[in-house]
This record gives sequence, structure tokens and C-alpha cells, in this order.
Amino acid sequence: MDMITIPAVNLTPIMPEIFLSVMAMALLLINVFVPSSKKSYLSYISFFVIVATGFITAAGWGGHIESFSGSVVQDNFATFFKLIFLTAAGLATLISDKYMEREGCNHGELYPLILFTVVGMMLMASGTDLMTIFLGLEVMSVSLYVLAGFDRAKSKSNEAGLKYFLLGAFSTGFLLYGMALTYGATGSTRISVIASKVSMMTAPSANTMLLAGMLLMITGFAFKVAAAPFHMWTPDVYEGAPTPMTAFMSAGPKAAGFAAALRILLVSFPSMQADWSQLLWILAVLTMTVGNITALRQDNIKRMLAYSSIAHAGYVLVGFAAGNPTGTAGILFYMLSYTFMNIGAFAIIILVGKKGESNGNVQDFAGFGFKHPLLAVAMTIFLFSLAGMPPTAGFIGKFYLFSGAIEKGYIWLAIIGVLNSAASVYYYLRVMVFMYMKDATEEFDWMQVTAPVALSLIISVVGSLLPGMIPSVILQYAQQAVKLI
Amino acid sequence: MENLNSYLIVSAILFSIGTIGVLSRKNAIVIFMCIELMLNAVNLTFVALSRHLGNLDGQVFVFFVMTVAAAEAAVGLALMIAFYNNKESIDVEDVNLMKW
Amino acid sequence: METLFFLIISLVAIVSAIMVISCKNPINSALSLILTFFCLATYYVMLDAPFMAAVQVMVYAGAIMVLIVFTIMLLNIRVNATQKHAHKVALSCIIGFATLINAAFIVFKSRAAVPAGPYTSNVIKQVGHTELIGKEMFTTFLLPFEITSILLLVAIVGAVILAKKKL
Amino acid sequence: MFDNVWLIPLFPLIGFLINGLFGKKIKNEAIIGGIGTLAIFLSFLVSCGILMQMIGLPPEQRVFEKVVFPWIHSGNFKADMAFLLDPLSCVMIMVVTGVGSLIHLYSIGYMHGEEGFYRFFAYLNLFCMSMLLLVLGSNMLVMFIGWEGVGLCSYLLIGYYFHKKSAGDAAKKAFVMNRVGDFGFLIGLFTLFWWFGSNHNIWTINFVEIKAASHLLPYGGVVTIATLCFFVGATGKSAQIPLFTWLPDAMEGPTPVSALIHAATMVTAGVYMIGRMSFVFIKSPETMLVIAVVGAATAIFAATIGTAQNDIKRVLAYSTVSQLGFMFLAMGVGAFSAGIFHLMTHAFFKACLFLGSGSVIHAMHHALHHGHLHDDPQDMRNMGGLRKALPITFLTFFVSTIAIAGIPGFSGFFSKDEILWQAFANPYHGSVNIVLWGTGAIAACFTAFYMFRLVFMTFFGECRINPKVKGYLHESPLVITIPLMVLGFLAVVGGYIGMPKLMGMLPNYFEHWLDPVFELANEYGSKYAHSGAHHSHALEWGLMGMSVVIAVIGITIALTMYVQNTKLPSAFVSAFPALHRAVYNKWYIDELYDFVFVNPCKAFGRFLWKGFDVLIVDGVVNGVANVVMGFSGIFRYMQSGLIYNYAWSMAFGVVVILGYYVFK
Amino acid sequence: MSNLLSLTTFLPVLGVLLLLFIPKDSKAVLRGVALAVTVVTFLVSLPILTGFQSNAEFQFVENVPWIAAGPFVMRYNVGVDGISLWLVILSTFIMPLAVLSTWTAVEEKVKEYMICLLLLETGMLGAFVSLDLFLFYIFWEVMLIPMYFIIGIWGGKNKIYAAVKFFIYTMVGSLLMLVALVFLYFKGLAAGYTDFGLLQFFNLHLDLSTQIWLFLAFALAFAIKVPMFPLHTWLPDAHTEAPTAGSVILAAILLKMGTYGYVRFAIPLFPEAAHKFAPLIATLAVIGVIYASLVAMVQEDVKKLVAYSSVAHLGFVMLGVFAFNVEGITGGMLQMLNHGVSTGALFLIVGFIYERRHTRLITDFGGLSKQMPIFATIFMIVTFSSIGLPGTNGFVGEFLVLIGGFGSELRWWTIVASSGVILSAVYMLWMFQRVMFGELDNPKNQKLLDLNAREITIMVPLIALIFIMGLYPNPFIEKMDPAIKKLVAQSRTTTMTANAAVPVLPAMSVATEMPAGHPAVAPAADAALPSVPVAVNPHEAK
Repeated sequence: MDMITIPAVNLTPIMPEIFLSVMAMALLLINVFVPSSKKSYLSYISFFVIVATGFITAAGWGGHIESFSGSVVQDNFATFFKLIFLTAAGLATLISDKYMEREGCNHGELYPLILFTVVGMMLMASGTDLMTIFLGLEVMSVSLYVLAGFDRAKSKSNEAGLKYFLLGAFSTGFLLYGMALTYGATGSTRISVIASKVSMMTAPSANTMLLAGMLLMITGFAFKVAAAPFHMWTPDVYEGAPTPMTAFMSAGPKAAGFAAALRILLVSFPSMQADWSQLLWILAVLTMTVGNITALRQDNIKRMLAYSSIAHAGYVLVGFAAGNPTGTAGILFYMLSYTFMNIGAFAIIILVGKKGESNGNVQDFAGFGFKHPLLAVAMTIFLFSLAGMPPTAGFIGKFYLFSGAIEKGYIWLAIIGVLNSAASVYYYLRVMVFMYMKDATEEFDWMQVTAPVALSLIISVVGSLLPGMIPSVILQYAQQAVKLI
Repeated sequence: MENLNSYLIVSAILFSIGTIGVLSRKNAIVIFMCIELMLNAVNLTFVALSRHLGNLDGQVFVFFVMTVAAAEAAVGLALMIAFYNNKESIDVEDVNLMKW
Repeated sequence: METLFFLIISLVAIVSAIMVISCKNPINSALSLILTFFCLATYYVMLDAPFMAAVQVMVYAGAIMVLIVFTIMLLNIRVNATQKHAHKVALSCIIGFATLINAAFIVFKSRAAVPAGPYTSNVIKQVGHTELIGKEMFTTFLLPFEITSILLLVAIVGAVILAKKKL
Repeated sequence: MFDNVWLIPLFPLIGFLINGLFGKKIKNEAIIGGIGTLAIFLSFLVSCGILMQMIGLPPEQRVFEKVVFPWIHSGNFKADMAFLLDPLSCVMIMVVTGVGSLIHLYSIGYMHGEEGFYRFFAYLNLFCMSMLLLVLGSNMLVMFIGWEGVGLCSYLLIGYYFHKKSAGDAAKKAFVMNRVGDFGFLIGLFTLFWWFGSNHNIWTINFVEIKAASHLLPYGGVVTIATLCFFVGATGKSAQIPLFTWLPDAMEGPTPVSALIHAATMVTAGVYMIGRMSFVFIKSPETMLVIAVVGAATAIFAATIGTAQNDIKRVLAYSTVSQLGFMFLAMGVGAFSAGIFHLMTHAFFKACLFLGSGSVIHAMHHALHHGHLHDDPQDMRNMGGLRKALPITFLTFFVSTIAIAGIPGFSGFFSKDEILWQAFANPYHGSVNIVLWGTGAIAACFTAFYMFRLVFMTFFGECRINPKVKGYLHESPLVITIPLMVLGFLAVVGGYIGMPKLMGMLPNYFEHWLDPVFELANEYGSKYAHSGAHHSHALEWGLMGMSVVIAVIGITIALTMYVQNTKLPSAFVSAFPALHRAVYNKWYIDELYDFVFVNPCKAFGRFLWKGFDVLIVDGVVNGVANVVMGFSGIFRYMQSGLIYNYAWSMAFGVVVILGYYVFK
Repeated sequence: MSNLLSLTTFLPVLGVLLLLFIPKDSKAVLRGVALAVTVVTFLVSLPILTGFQSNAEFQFVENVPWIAAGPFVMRYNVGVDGISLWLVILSTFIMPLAVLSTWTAVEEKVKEYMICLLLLETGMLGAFVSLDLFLFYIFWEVMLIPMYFIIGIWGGKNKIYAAVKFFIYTMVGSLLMLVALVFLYFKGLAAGYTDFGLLQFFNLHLDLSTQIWLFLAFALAFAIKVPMFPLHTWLPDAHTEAPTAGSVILAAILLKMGTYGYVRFAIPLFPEAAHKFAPLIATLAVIGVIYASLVAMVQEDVKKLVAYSSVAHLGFVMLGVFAFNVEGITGGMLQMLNHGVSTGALFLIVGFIYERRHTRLITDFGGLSKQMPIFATIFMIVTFSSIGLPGTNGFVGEFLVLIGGFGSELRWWTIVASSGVILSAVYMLWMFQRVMFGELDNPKNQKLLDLNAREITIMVPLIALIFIMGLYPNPFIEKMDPAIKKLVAQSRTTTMTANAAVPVLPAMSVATEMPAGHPAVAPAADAALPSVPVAVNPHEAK
């Protein structure tokens, strides 16, 4: 019997993952020695870890290194997405600390779990093997199940975790089935191999196994990005999960889902674009419409933002359906700006909320605008960015997404998109109506803005505004990132 | 050896049964078991295909799926216990605080 | 002979699977599921994957199911006496059968890739299944294998966080 | 002198600005009135100078255009702020500034003690300026500024007693009716402009240029359309059927206003405009006929109403409408200079009449005020026998009445008779002429009747004013009576410059004067004039005599009814109650308009607002929102919170997607 | 100065930065600074006017790269021509008055209020000077935000409904325009254009069906903003609820965005489609004129009445613009300015009495002339300007619109629209009568104070403009004339080519191609056309 020689592998592509994992484990250990009143330190540490990882990740810009015999790759696409994940995680870390303390569940394990989630997401973005992607997705999901149910003393959080878990596992079944069929049709789980096999087929769409495999994978990712009709978990889970985690979940995993789906579909199935474009076209319309329309009547602001995040998945799907460089670069840009604006908005919600998330309705924002003008202005910026008003990043993002569709010739999709976007304005405006145009019913009692929260807000504001005014740099990076695909 | 399709059909049947279970049962643990059934159906597909194709990727995948199943079981059951601690039930109809 | 065996195993697997979803008592469901798992293990053996069969029995029937049964016992869930919603079952069955029809159609219409891999039945028998799997896992699929470790770690931490009595 | 023509409207403008901006601070009535009067008097002097200069020129050189500054130049359209001096505008500026000066002077006395004294003079000056712009404008647009400007001033002055609702209503009515006319004017302008422009590449609205190009105009056709539109404008401004109802209401304004605007000047703008564009109008026989018919009809129609009114100013107002009808009749039969001539004489005697009535009212008001009585000082039923108390007023009033009634030797006779004769004799309308003439003659009869009725009721008989205050009736001060005397004098002698050739005593200076203006029109007219339209002198004499007889008949009836047998009127009323009611209520024209236009418009507006705007348009908008919201509700309740429902939705999605693609 | 336009546009933003550092309790300082900023902006904008050469070129152009990513290249490309020049000046001119107008009416949240006003100014100016389609769109949308807050925060009773309606209504249209804009860009890209620069797109020859779709999208956005019937219902609400300054700006400037959009974008970009839709748009415009007038007539609320009168006035503008001749478009442009001055002034006036009486119901007033003579005089002048009395600004625009419309294919529409002249007199005078005339019988009205110095200061420039533009409009016309001629040429050349297959009557070329004809050259023209029947008029011929 031969010895199995483990091949020499280039670890560079997964340096961020390795670093993060190691630091996460270290944090787990440190956690043991940190008294429960000092758990803030863990958040600081993990923030610095994330920043450091960001530098490590960014250092890999421009390279294209495959490793682990093609299981993973370091390319601009992955790097861009990794930075998005890190942004989401970093901002989430900053806003977690005080919130968790207020809600009485500041367990130190939170931060390692966030970091592990990021590891999972990174693997999804950089994985070039269905197995890597699947496992990355599972690392992310399992962590998220825990994070959603993190505030275990609270029923809502439990429910969120349980719901997310059961439905997530259910969707995993479909995803896996899809991967299995794809494997069967092409004989490999390597994306590049699948790509070459598919490209050799004369009529890949006629190969039912391949087609079904692709479709099932799409549905699996559609669940992760909360696309209709796989979106129904979203509002409940977002509402129940601890707010910082909601913020994180709304930005990071969604981006990861898109990253993986983009890579699989664009690299492996370019010749079947007619099929998946059509499907995504429909999903985009459904998702946008359902998300926006349902959001109109929500009073709970977390739930409203959950529906809004469904709608945003729909917008991104518009760019995805286009599948051209404009649209896909738009996705990258949009996910980044969405991270800023959405987490920023959640940060404000945290500040306005009271213990036990009791102050989470739109009505509770009454009078906020003039009591705390700076915070309100920040919220206004986030909301306008979400609504896609110039000169915010949200506008440029949507512009590129819809432009991609227009370039592709999907005019009607773009029109439905903009109409949706117009409808969405209503519920964003509604928050502003309460903030500025109604008087406070009671004395405002709000959480102190600590330095980390302030930092997160500043970052979010800058991140929501600046790319809207001078988007060139980020857009060019996004363009480069999607070039490989 | 039976031909590939027989296995795939069995696996499809099992998958469908799992789906029905997920949709129709109310006990969260049973639902989870049904999901496990679905995963196993997929595993069967993987192994059958792997055998058919003559490469072991599928089987390795199955191995990982099992790991995932284990991990999910751990977390999922923990979630159910946490839920049970609050609600004294693991009936999914009691998972109803958040709706609309 | 082999066909007959296959049919019998299939019958058992399917019937036990149906039991899983139809038994009122979760324990019965769990036991039926274990039976299904064993049937699958049998299939794996029939498919020249003895290692997979072993892992199936150990991990699934052994570890996971034990965990599940243990939880069922721990929570001591009373059997829910309320009526099942007939329409709910009916709807689920419709979807289930639709899934099945889809899947069956896919299977019958599909063309799996042409067998091109090196691992024919003979090779497996010569080299040994376990070794081949091991080789694949530690060379080609080294990264996924490593990821599982993180996955399991996360699961452990998560389970602890969620279920431990006092943190 | 010609170059200084811009001074003519400038002086009143300055007067307006001074009084308008600083009048309130000045307070001193003498200064305010002085400034106002002086402003228009200076214009009068300049006008006189211009007239002198123009008389000195040979007839064919009596055209002068002065561009003050470019106004609107856009694309092909070009309108300058420019003035045109020709015999016609000379006549008009003389009338406007002359009569205007007198009325300003009169106003100083009449408006004494009124709260908005300065306002009144400011408006009056503004009016004069507008009117002068109207008559001096060398293109249609400058004319139109004046045209609307006088409308504005009319509005302001009618609404002078703005606290009275009736004044406000009357003012608004006057303006809106004028606007209806303006609408026609504009359309006419557009038609001419674009016809010339697009067919002959002559892009102009300048009278001189149009005149020069008028040979290109066809007979009838587009010209009919354009001229009819212009005529609609004229009916609005000059209170002809169907837009005459505002003028009687306009008597809500102070009496000098009625004299100046609603008798002497503004209301004649329509006549002037037709005269100014006679060379266009004459090219459309149809329009000419319409004008003549409308003029005749208005003349008789208003005259009938005038017979039954008791308000002294209202009688005069209907008389004005009727006289304007005569002028239009003149224009319609191609007797342009006769029409203008009547315009001028009418300005004299009607201004005098109005001012005289003002003087009466002034005295009445004064007296009633002393007695703290609230009787209507304008109701003739409260008057009677005033000739003793107001001798000068009576004298001038009486002279003017004779003039308007058409008694030979007075100005009205010359002008009106000329019109009637030409209506009969002019060759354009064939057999319709006799009808026109007949109508005019009957209207003249009515005129004589109601005017003398007015005189008799006011100045003769016994004094019906409350005896308590009889002693307080006094003649007005000099500042009021001087204008009366001057105008009365003019009412007597003003006609001699236009004495018919027939009488042979004097040449018809007036017609000769205007000849250069109307020459071309007459030339065009001769193209379609009916041949053999030469009538004998005997016929002319006969008709002249007949019109005198008619006037005398009218006077006699009035004399019988209101002096000799004062029971007759009430007997007449009780004999024909319906007729009287109809006449007294102005044939219910106002009510008809309310019923046909005003109320439906309001109702329709209300329907559009409440019914269409709010219910349908906004309803659709809000409806879309509500539908979306409704869907929101549905989608929301699909979110049941139950895991198996969610899973079902997912599985359903998978099945549908797979099914669609697999079985496709 | 080469960056004069940028300076003008962004000065208010600098002002905002300044305001941020002023404590919110020192209201007088805040107001003063805001006023100073707007005045300075106005002064800075004056050199644009004085330095403007009367030609058809864009001037004061600044063109620097801004965004370049993927297929898109956007540039910061600004400039003015005769069409936008006056609107820029109008905006900077109105703003100080708007700031002054709510000097005392807005007592709360002064700082935020002023910030909103200044941001709004930047948005408006930016939209007027943008020569890059994308940049235009950005400014176009940015404008909404401060206006939304102005209505929503400082508005009346029903402010929220009005604000949200305003925002979403406008948004729907403009987003569709965005789609069209991107589509257009890709068309341009295919034709070898490299950026969003507006001017190059004028040369893009699109096929008719594409033009129609694009035109519809643009037209919808602009029609909502104008607003044209039946998309007008947001306007009465927004106007009624907005504070005075909001109404003034909305009426005076914001609505002009719509008509400006047609003139600058929709027509020259899609001339053939514009021609095709001219009858439809003219119909809507005319319906708007009549309809809004009738509805205005029966309004009970002064402000709503003025709002509906806005709809009517802008109907005239649209009619003029779609006459496609120099007169009509000049009239439309002038009417835009006039409407800005007159209706702005009307809203100020309504604001004055609202501030005193806190009601706008016509029935609550009556006889104010007695108590407030200065106010009455000013009100009357403005009323007549709004009616379009010759000698005031309102006339010139309206007249040119009508004469232009009459000479175009829209003759019958014009005739119908002309009756709006009558209706405007009816509703304005009736309102004026009910408010100002009559007995001063309401005791609350008997103590009203006449306008104070501040209010007179606000009105004097407007009154002056009313007369200047009415009596001497030529300087205004001269500046815009070359640009309008160019626009007419742009909208015509393609039509001519489109109609090239159809034999053209000889008279047509005379009618359409001759430059400003002078009577002096007329005889030659007649000689060529001896006794041509009436139907030679090309417009009649159709």
C-alpha cells in the first residue's frame, strides 16, 4: 500500500481564510479568559483581525493563482467579494458589541462565529470546485443558523434560528441534488472541467440532467440570496435574529450567494445563458415585485428592511440576468454599496431600539429627525441610497444593474425594475416621514453612540455617498473583477 | 450490476418522499429527519453516478455531505433544544411569532 | 438474482422512507429512517463502495441518528394528537409527486457523461476502495477536507452556545 | 412736431405714475387733480400741434410713423412700439385728449372728497394713455396693448367703488366680455399675419404695410374669417350684440368714467379699429353685411331697452349702445367717415349728457345726503323739475339731447343723418339697405323718445324729490359746469365740419380730411358695389326730412307721455305688462347669458374638479396606489410564518421551474 | 472666468457647509446667511448673463471627465445657451426672494429649512446647465429630495400626502426616462459616440419606432413635471401644502424643468417622434389649459386656484413649444420665465395673506383692498400679469405662443387654447374680486396690516420684471433667439428628410425656410407666386 503523499500546495490563495480561521480559533481561546464585562475587547480584536484580513486580501489584487489542484482560486473576482464580506463583517462587529450587551447575550463566541462565517463566504467566492463551494456555503450557513439564534433566551431569536435552519437545510437538499446531477452530466465537480464539458456539448440545454442540475443549483442559491419564491424565510429570520446579525446576514451571505452563483453560471454554463437568463429574468421580476410590494405595509422596520433586501436581491438579479460585464460589474458594485447602506440603516435601528427590540416600529422613529439630526441625516442617506436616489451609491449601483439589462436588450426587465424602484420609494420615504414630519410621542430614549458604532456609521455614510459621487474607481475594480468571467 | 437509472429512480423516489415529509410534518425533528432522507437520496445519486462514471469525486462528495449532515444535526438539534426551552414544544406550528 | 435483491432492498428502502414520514411517533420515524440508511448502505456495497457503506452506517445510522433519537428522548415530546391537516398533506403530496415526476423524467431523458474515469470495478477491487477514497481526499480534495474541520468546529461551538444550560 | 408724438401718451403716463405712486402722500386734491388734468391737457396741446402740422401738409403726405423702441422681435414676427399719425388718428387723439381734458377737469369737482381721489386720477390718466396707445398704435399689437389697457382701466374704474359687490361684478363682467372680444381680435390678427406671411412672405402686422399689401388680399374667404374675428373684438369693446351687456352695468363706475370711457372714447375703439382697417374689412362683403346688421340690430335693440329704464345713467348707457350701433351700421355700409364723424359728435354730446347727468346726480346726492335720506339719487322717478335748480346743467343737457335726437342744426343730426342716408344709399348690400335704413330710422325714433323722456322726467314736471331736501338742490360748481358748457357748445357746433355736401353751405371738411384714410377702402369696395347706386338729391332731401319727422315723432310721444299726460306710461305698463317687464329687464339677456354660459361653466368646472379631477384623475392615481397596497396586504398574509408553508413555496418554485424547463 | 457655471451651481452647497456651523438657535444669522448666499449666487450668475454672446453655441462650457467605467463614460459637462441662460438667471433671481418670503413664516427648524432651500437651488441650477445626459439626470433627481422635505416638514395640514405624492409621481416618470436614457446611450455607443454628452446625440439618426419609445419615456417624465393633464394632480396638492417658498420655487422653477426638458431633450433628440406626437401633446396641453381654468374657477382655496392656473399656463408653454416654430418656442420660453415671475409672485402674495390670517379660503376674505392698499395694488398687477394683459410680461409669452401655434400644424388647438385667455380672466378676476373687493365684513380682516418693508422688497423686483419683460422683452428674446432658431432647425431638418419623398409644394419652402422676412423682400416673393390660392399655406394644406 502506497503512502498517500499530500501534494505541495500553494497557500497564498487562501491566506485570508487561513488567517481568519486561525484568529477565530485564537479568539475562542482568548474568550475563555475574558470576563463577561470585558467582551468588548473581543469585538475590537476581531475588528482589527478583519481589517488585517482586508489588507491581506487586498494584497492579492491582480493575481490569478489556482491552488489545491483547482479547488480554489485567487482572482480579482474572489478578492472583490472577499472585501465585501469583510466589510459586512467589520461593520457588523462594530455594531454588535453594545447591542449584545444591551440584550444580555454578549457571549464571546459571537465574534469567532462571525469570522467563521466570513471564512465560509470567502470559500464560496473563491471556490472553483462545487465541493469547495458547497462546504463554504455550509460553513457559512451553519454559522448563520447559530448567529440567527444567538440570543437564545429570546423566543424570536430561537425561532429565527430554527426557521433558517430547517429551510436552509431543505434548500441544501435541492442544491445538492443539482450538484449531483451536474456531476453526473459532466463527470466532474470542478467548475473549469464542467465548463469545458459543457462547451463541448452541441446542445447543452437538451441534456436534461445538466439542465436540471443547473436549475436546481440556481434554486439553491436563490434561497441564499432570498429570491422569490425562495425568499419566504427572509423576513421572519431577519426580524428574529439579533439586529447586528440581521445586518450582517442581509449583506454578506447574499453577496456570497451571488458570488458563487455568478462563478458557476458564468464560468460553467455560458453556453446555456439563454436558459438561465430567462429564469433569472422571471426570478428578478418576482423577487423585486414581491419584496417591494410586501414591504409597503410593514410597520416593523427590521421586517421592512428584510422585504427591502428581498427587493434588492431582485435588482441584483436584473444585472445577473443580463450576465454581461456591465450587469455583473454592477452586481459587485451594488453588493458593496448595499453592504454599507443596509448595515448603516441597521445600525441606526439598533440605536433607536430599546432592550428586547421593543422599539422596532417605523412609528418609533417619530421625531427622531430633529432630536438627533446627525443620526437622522445618516439614516436619510442610507434610505435614499437604498431607494436609489442620486447622488448615492445605491443609484449608481442600480444604474449599472439596469444598464446591463438594457444593454442585453431586456428593456422590459429594466422598466419593471425602475417601476419597482419607484414603488419602493414609498416605504423608505415612510421612515423619513416619521423621522422628520411627525412629532415624537414620548421622550426619546436611545442607545448611546459609542465609538465603534460611530465609526461604523461614518464608514457606512462615506460608503453610501462617495461611490455615488465618484464611482469610477470602484466600478473599474469591479469591471476588472468580472473580467475573468 | 443494476443499471444507473434504477439507482437514480430509487434516489428520486426517496428524495420525493423526503420532500413530502418536510412539507407535511409538523414536528421539527421529523422534518429534520426528512431532510436527512433527502440528503441521503442525493448521496445515493452521487454514489451511483460516481460508480457509473468511474471516478470517485462523487463518493468524496458524499463523504462531505455526511460531515455536513452531522454538523447540521448538531446545530439543528441544539437550536431545537433552545427553542424547546422557551416554548416547551418543537412543533413548527408554534414557530409563529414572526409572520406577515 | 442481483436484480431481485435490488428490488427487495428498494422496496424496503421506500417503505421505510414512507414510514418515516407517516409514523405519528417520532421515535418510530427515527427507527424507520435508520432502516432506510441501512438499505442505502446496502446499495453502496452493491455499487462497489464498501467504504461509503461503512461510513454510512457509522456516521448516519450510528452518530446522527443516535443524536436525533437522543434529542427526541431528551425533549420527551408528546405525540401530537391533533388532526393532521388533510389539505396540507394533499398539497405536499402533489408537490412531492410533481418532484418525483420531474426527477423521473430527468432520469429517463438524461444522458450522464460517458464513463471516462479510471476507477472501474476491477481497479477498485484491486487497490481497495478505502485507499482510493483516501487518496482522492488527501490530494485532489484536500481543501474541502480541511474545510470540514472548520465546519465541524463551527458546529461544535454553535451547539454549545445554543444548548448549554449556562454560559 | 410729428416726432414728438410719443409725448402724447407719455404725459398721461407721467401723470399716472405721479398720482399712482405718490398720490396717497400728496393728499391735496387740487394738486392731484391738477397734475392729472395738466397731464392730459399737455397731450391735448401736443395733439393740437400735430393737427396743425398735419393740416399744413398735402393730403397724400399725411402719414407718419414713429418707432419708439423695438418691442417683440421673434422669428418672423416683429412688432415695434411705434406710433402712426394720419388723419384718422389725429381725429381720435383730438377727441380723446380734448374730451379727456374736460372730463378730468370736471372730475376734480365731481370727485371732491372721495376717498380714493388720487387713485381715480391715476386710473383716469392711465386710461388716457392706453386709449392714446390704441389710437396711435402703428401696428395691431400696439393697438392691442391700448385695446386691453383701456379694458383694464375700465375694469379699475368701474370697480372704483370696490366695496360694492355690484361694482366688482360689473368690473369683472366688463373685463371678461372685453376678453371675449380680444380673443376674436387675436385670432383675426393671427389669421392675417400668417396668411400674408405664408402666402406672400410678408410678415407684418403693421397697418401701413398691410395697407400697402392689401391688394393681395382676396375678396371674402380668409379675409371674411379674419375680419369677422376682428369684428368679434369690436363687439366686445364697443358693446355690440352679443357682447353689449357689460356696458349698462359699467355705470357702477363714477359718472366721469361713464362719460369718458363708456361714452366718448373707449367704447368707440371698435369703430376706430374697423376704420383703421377699413381696407381689409371692405374686402369682405359678408363681414360688412354682418357689421351693418349687427350695428342696426344693436341700435334698435338697445334703444328699446332704453325706453323703460329709470336709472338716469342706464338710459344713457343704452343710448350709448344704441349710438354705437349706428356707428357700426355706418361702418358696415361702407360709410367709414360718417361712422367716425358720428363717433366724434357722439363723443361731444354723449360726454356732455353723462357729465350733465353726473351733475344732476351730484346735486341729488348732495341734497339727499343733507336730509339723511337713502333714496336712489340716480332714479329719475325721484327727480323732476330740476331745470330751475340746475339751470346750466339743464341747458347743456337739453342742447345735447337735441343733438342726439337728430334735430337739424345740431351736431347729431349731421352725423346720424349721414349714416342713415348712406345706409340707404350705399351700394354694398343691395336690397338689405332698405331694411338697414328702416331699422336705423326706427331706432332714431326711439332715441328721440327715450332721450326726451329722460329730459322730461328729470328736468320738467314737478319735483318728485323728497320735499324735505328740495332746498338743498344746487347747481354744481364751475369746475363742473365749465366742461359742460364747452361740451354743450361742441355738441351744437361740432357737426358743421361734417355738413353734408347736399346742403352746400360748407364743404364736408371732415370727409375730405379722412379721405386719404378711406380712399383705398372705397376703391376696393367699388369692385363689388352694385351698379346704378346713384340716388337723386330729391331722395336724399326726402329721407333727411323723414328722419327729422321721425325724431319729432319720438319727441312728441315723449312729450305726451311724460309732460302732458303722465298717467300714460303706467297705463301702458299695465296694458302690456309682459312687454314692459321684458324691456325693463333688458330682454333678459343677462339671465340668458348666465343660463347659457356662466352657470354651465361653473357647474362644469365644479364637476371637473370634484368629479373628474378628484374622483377620476386622482382616483386613478390613488387607485393604483391602493391596488398596490392591496397586493401588499395579500402578499403579506401569504407570509404565514409557518415553516411548512415556506417550504411548500420553495418546493413549488422548484417544481415549476424544473417542470417548465424539462417539459419545455 | 471659465468655471463660472460651476461656481454658480455649487455656491449654495458652500452655503450649506457654512450653515452647518451656525448654531440652530441663532435664527436671524441663519436666515441672513442663507439670504446672503442666494444673493451672492445671483450676483455671481449675472456675469453669465452679461458675458453671454447672442449666438447658438453653448457657452461657459466646462467639460471634465467624471465617471468612466464599463461601457459608460460620464463627464461633468455644463454650459448654457440661450435656452437655459434665462432659466439659470430666473433660478438665481427667485431664490433670494424665496428665502425672504418665509423669513418669519418658518420659525421652526430654520437651519434645516435653509439647507433644503440651498440644496434645492444647486439641484435646479445643475439641471439647467447640464450638457451631459447623466449629469442632468442626477441633478434632476437630486432636486426632489430637498423639495420633498420642504413640503413634508414645513408644509400644511396634509403635507405628508402631498410630499409623498410629489416624490413618487415624479420618480416614476424620471426612472422611465433613465431607462430611455441608457437605451439611447447604447444606441449612441453603437454609432461611435463615447460619452453621455448631449450635443452629439442630436446627430443620432434613430429610426422612428425607437424614437417613439424613447420620446414617450422622456415625454412622460417631463409631462409629469410640467405637469400636463392628466398627470397634474400632484401639483395642487404639493402647492397647497408647501410653505410659501416651496410653492414659489415649485412654480417658478421646478415646473420649468419639465418644459425645459422638452425643449432641450425630448424634441431635439427625437424630432420625428416629437412631430408625430405633437397633436397628442397639443391636445393634452389644450385640455390642460381649458380644464385647469375651469377647475381653477371653482376653487375655494386661493392657493389651489393659483396652482391650477399654473397648469393652465404651462399648457400654453407646451403648446408653444410644440408649434415647432421660432415664434412658438420663443413664446414658450418667455412664458416659462413669465410664469416664473408671475405665478411665483402670486404664491408670494398668497403667502402674505396666509401668514396674516392662517387661512386661504376665499370666503374668509373680502374687501382687503381697503385695509391693505399696497397689497391690493401689487396683487392686482400680478393678477393682470397672470391674465396676460399687454404691457405685462404675461402677454408677450402668451401672444407669441398663440401666434406661433396658429402658424403651425396646431392651428385649431391654438384657437381653442386662445379661449383660455378668456377663462384666465374669469377665474383670476373672480378670485381677486372675492378676496380684495366687497365689504370688509370679516372682523378678523379688519385689523390686517399692509405689507411691511420686507414683503415690499420681495415684490418690487418681481413687479419691475413684470413690466420690464412686458414692455421691453426684446433683450430677453435676442439672447435666446439663436438657440431657438437652431432648435427649430434641429427639429425640422429631420422632418424634411422624413418627408423628402413627398413632393413639397413650392410655397412650403418659402414658408418654412425664409428667415425673418422683411416686407422689403416681400414683393419679390409675391411675384413668384401670382395669385396663389389660400391653400398655399403649408399648414392649411395638411
